[in-house]
Amino acid sequence: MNIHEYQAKEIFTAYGLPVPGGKVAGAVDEAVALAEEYGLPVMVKSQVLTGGRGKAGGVKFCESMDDVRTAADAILGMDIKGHTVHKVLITPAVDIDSEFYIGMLIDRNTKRVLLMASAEGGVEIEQVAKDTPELIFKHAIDPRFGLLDHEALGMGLKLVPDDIKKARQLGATMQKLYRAFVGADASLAEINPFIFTPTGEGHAIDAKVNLDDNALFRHPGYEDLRDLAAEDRSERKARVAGLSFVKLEGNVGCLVNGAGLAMATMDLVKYYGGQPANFLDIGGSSNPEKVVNALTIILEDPEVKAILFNIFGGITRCDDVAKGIIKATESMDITVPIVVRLTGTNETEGRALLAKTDLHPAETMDEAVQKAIELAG
Amino acid sequence: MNIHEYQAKEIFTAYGLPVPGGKVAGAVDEAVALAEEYGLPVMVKSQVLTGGRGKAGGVKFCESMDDVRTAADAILGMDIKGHTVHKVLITPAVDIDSEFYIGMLIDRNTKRVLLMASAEGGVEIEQVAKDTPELIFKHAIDPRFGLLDHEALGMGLKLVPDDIKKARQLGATMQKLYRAFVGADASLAEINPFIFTPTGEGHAIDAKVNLDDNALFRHPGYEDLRDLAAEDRSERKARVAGLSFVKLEGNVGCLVNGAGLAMATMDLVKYYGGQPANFLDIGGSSNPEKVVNALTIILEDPEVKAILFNIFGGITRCDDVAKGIIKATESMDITVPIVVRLTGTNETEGRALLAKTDLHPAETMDEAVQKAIELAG
Amino acid sequence: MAIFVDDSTKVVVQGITGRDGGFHTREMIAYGTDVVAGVTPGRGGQVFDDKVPVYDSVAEAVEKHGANTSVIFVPPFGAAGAVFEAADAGCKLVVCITEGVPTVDMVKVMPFLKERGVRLIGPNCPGLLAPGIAKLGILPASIVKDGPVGLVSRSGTLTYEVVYQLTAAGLGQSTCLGIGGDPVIGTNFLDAIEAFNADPKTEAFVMIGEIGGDAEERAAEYIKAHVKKPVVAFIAGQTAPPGKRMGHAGAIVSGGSGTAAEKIKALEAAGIPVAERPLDIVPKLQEIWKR
Amino acid sequence: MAIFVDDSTKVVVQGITGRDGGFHTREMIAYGTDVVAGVTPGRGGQVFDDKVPVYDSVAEAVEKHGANTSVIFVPPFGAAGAVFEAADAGCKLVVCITEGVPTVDMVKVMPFLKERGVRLIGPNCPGLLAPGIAKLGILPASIVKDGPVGLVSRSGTLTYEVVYQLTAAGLGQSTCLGIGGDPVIGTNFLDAIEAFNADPKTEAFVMIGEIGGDAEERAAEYIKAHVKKPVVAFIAGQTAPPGKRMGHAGAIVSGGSGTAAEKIKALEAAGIPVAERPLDIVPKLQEIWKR
Repeated sequence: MNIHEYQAKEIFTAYGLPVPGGKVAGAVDEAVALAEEYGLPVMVKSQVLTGGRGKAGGVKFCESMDDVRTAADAILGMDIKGHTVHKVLITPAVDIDSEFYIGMLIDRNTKRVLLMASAEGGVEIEQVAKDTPELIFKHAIDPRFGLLDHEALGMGLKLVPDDIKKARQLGATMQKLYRAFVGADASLAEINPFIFTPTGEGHAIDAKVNLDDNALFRHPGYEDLRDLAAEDRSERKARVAGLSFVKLEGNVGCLVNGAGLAMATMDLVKYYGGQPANFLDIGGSSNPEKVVNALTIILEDPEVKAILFNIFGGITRCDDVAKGIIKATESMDITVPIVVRLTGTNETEGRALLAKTDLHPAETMDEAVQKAIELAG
Repeated sequence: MNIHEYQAKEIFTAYGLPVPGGKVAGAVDEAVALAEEYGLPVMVKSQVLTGGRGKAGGVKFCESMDDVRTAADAILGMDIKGHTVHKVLITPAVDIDSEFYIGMLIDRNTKRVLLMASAEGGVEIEQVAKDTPELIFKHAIDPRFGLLDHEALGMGLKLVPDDIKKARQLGATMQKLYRAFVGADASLAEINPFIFTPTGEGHAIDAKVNLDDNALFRHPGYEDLRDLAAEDRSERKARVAGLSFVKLEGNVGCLVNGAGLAMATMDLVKYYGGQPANFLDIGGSSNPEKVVNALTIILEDPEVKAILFNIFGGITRCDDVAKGIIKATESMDITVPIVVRLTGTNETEGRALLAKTDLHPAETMDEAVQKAIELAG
Repeated sequence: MAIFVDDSTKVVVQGITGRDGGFHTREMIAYGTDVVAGVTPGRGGQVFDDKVPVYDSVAEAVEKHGANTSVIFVPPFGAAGAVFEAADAGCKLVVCITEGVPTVDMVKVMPFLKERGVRLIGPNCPGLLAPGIAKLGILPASIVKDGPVGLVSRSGTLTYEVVYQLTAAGLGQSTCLGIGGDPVIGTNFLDAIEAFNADPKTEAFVMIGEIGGDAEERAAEYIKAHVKKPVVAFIAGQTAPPGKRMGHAGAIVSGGSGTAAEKIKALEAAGIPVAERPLDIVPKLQEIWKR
Repeated sequence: MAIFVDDSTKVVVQGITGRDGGFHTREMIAYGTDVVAGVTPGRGGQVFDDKVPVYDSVAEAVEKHGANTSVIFVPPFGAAGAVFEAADAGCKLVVCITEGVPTVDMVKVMPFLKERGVRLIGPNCPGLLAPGIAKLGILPASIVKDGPVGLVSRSGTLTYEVVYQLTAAGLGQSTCLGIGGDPVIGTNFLDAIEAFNADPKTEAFVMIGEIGGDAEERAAEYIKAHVKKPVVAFIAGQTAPPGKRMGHAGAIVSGGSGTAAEKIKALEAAGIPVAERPLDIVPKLQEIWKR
């Protein structure tokens, strides 16, 4: 789950990271009131779940209340890479002497949290990684001991070799960020930039946190952080129903059990010249209700002209899937053709159940995909 | 540092341990008001830094407000093993179905935090340890991984083999207690008893926590937990001055550098028929001010008839010690005789400085001790 | 022969009394897997299906029945704890089927396993099926056939699809292994490929990757340097949009890396044929194998 | 020969630019100890006393000068971190002089040391002095003399007292070791006694214990079972009241255990003479040694 900058900063604050004050506003007057509360100058920052806000004009430095009003008015409602800005963060502007990048993510290879830090702060770190990878320092944190003092300080000294005070501040920030990462079950946490003012104060100016969806169950409060307005309506419905769903642009609705098979099915639709309307994994469980929910969500898309079930039964049993499909089709008024391919555990029982219906059966994946594309027209 | 039950419970509450409500009262009316707040029945519990409160009549179960008044009146001001009761804890009484002991301490041999648990709760655990050690289960916690779920649950199942729900509650309590232990830098943390009500609710009914003095620097708030009224006046002065000091009953005041040598000096005073007035380690530093403070504290005791310096210089240099002694004796009106024995780093310089004064020099520890006893009379 | 299991494999099932745990325990036993015990805390003393004794802890199952392998079907919040328990009790192979385990939990468990020399498969995986030896997990037994082809995959059902086609083509399997779709998993492509390369029964193998991470690229390098046996690969997710998690927690193109195109390029650069469709895997393998 | 050190010992001093660190570094060098570098973060590039290069990290000292031993003089809040750093950099012997280190910090550091095969002495200890070889810590060099007697002690200055008397009696020392007065320490009596027992130079040894814990009792058992060399013990704190911390964090009689009386009883039961006064140690040793 991606969260907004201001939400990430709330988490950072709870873990003692030095975040300048700030509050969000949904309207221009609110923004001005906040600016008056903090005193000028302030930053007006769009809160959208995408990068590149600055380039898009979504971040403004304001020296007067008129500036704030103009900026808030311009930014609220702005579209940034398909995301509409509903909120702006008003935060006191600070003088910047130097900028750093501090980030952490889950590293698949070391199987640890990887700390990355660079004195090239305030710019796109992906670009730094491509152009000058030697300017990014990395350290995989041993979960048994955490980020040790000498490791953190050593990293700080790589960023500011001649300033022990700043190196200590940077190191302490990394240690707090690690505690925040683990404590919040993040999958990514970035401060970009971490800055020093001319008087040597450190501030986390920008914050980015992605939360591990698998760990949300132990952070019940985080559910409130989800920006429902930024989420696709059908994706939200699928999530609530416990389905893995991604909306695409095609006309062949896909219901597949298993993420890998679902991706392969999409790829195959494309291979045969069709366009998949979605990714949908009905998961390892075989609850017929899930199938009903899945069908409902897919059929809400008026572009969908045919539906393709591709089920290979392992933990999901084909008879349960068949029951779900039958229950769904009986209870719904479905006008698009449905192609069903069932193989695996209890496939005989499953096919026997389907035989009595007017669904289009298919033996293989390729046959099913071709038939669905054909029926979608 | 030892803290009171109600303070230990505040720490426990912060770590999510199930502690029944409760507040302390310093006067009878306050106690009654609290009992009215909680509703009857309540427990009235003396808050003193010693064990055996129950046996001494310092813990009362009260079913009426008259009971509360009588109990608070009797307990406030009571002397329990030399400790005067200044406060009582008023806490709702709960029905007890079963009692358990859960405790943790630093184990010197495994160099880990040792979890100890027993179904023999509510009694003195030292007695259980002596009589039926097989009824205490132990587990040394690996600091790298903490108290793992299966370890905690396994311990819970040893206490209640046939009740998985209670075993889970006990296990979760142990995990929280471990987090509290490490988080608060405890040297001992006990819940005795942890009880279940007839309806299966678990409560930490009594709490004992000793804090690691060495770690107080990182818990500035804990300094407020210190019960100054329960501390000996001169011991408090010594602590504030950064000296390790323990008041004893004799007449030979001892100033020694190093805890082992200080103990050996006390033992030697006793060996030669004298009585040491105190244990005092002036520590590894050689700040002359410390010597002044040490002398001031010792001379406040009217029993002290002679003073014995026993200094073997390693990290503490004898010349610094000599300067401190001279500075102290010059600035103070000292009427008791002072025996000084200096050996070790810079001993020549130290002795040279002392030679010009009217202090009683001694070459060896035994000579110094015998001379001090003789001068004390 | 097979990888990771042999005739001495004795299984304890953690979560045996749950719906999925029970169902698949029956399937494992039906296949001939030596399931010696089950574990569900609080159910110790029961007997599953009048056959398998249930205990409160893995330690008891190890002590009383010599279990050396655990298959885990417990809910996500308890899954990492179950892995810790199995490893602590002395199991040397742990297969965690559970989907939805918090990643930080797996990060914590990894050094514990390493210290004890324990191999973990998964989590969020279908497990392993070694035809004629053992079935550890949920791979459907009906589709496998004993033979010389190894198969390793990040997917579940896509694995079955490929096994099905191998079997249909008369190509039996030495071991079918699903390593799981999460970012942090116990056994990865490299481990599996090393094992297949060393396994005398395995004459050729198939690797099924997907978007996210660079495990396929690393495997490609290893294969180029060390493997002489024929290998065919398939990568799922060519049409996946960037930044979206495609079901599996690990299947995501982030910051422009982990795309199917990159992986296919790396595999082909290492001389490994990459099938365009699942259907092409078997013919490609037959083509380069030329046996 | 000596225990724990030899001619290859190359020392880095952590906290070399502090008051105590600087003072004792000079003393160590004056004794002939091979101090190759110092560490104070932020002071990298300086040269201590125009002799010893100072670095920001132990890793640099190890890399550039082959330091294999660290002596730590940093304040309590940084002491455990300094031990982690020294061990991580590859030092195999770490002597932590610092007093007042939080116990939980030492609990955390212990497995890190064990994994890396690092010996820690201390914290809260005077360190080690091996006459003619090296001085690691704050034991005053003026009082030692090369010879055959080993000495191990939980105390600081009480150790000097005994060394002083040994030297005065003409009994030189193989190694004088202060293991420290904290509850959790790296090297304990057992480790030291095992080493003295194995050290060919050490012909007899002295053990100086104090109240708190049961390390002396455990040592007594070990000596009874394994040690043929003459041993004399002394226990400080016979007059210490229960429940009071006597300076050292570990010197406390708690719950009625850890008393001097118990320790003396256990030592005597193991056949080890216990001196009544520090003054009696040397005569007792001479008596049983009968050389």
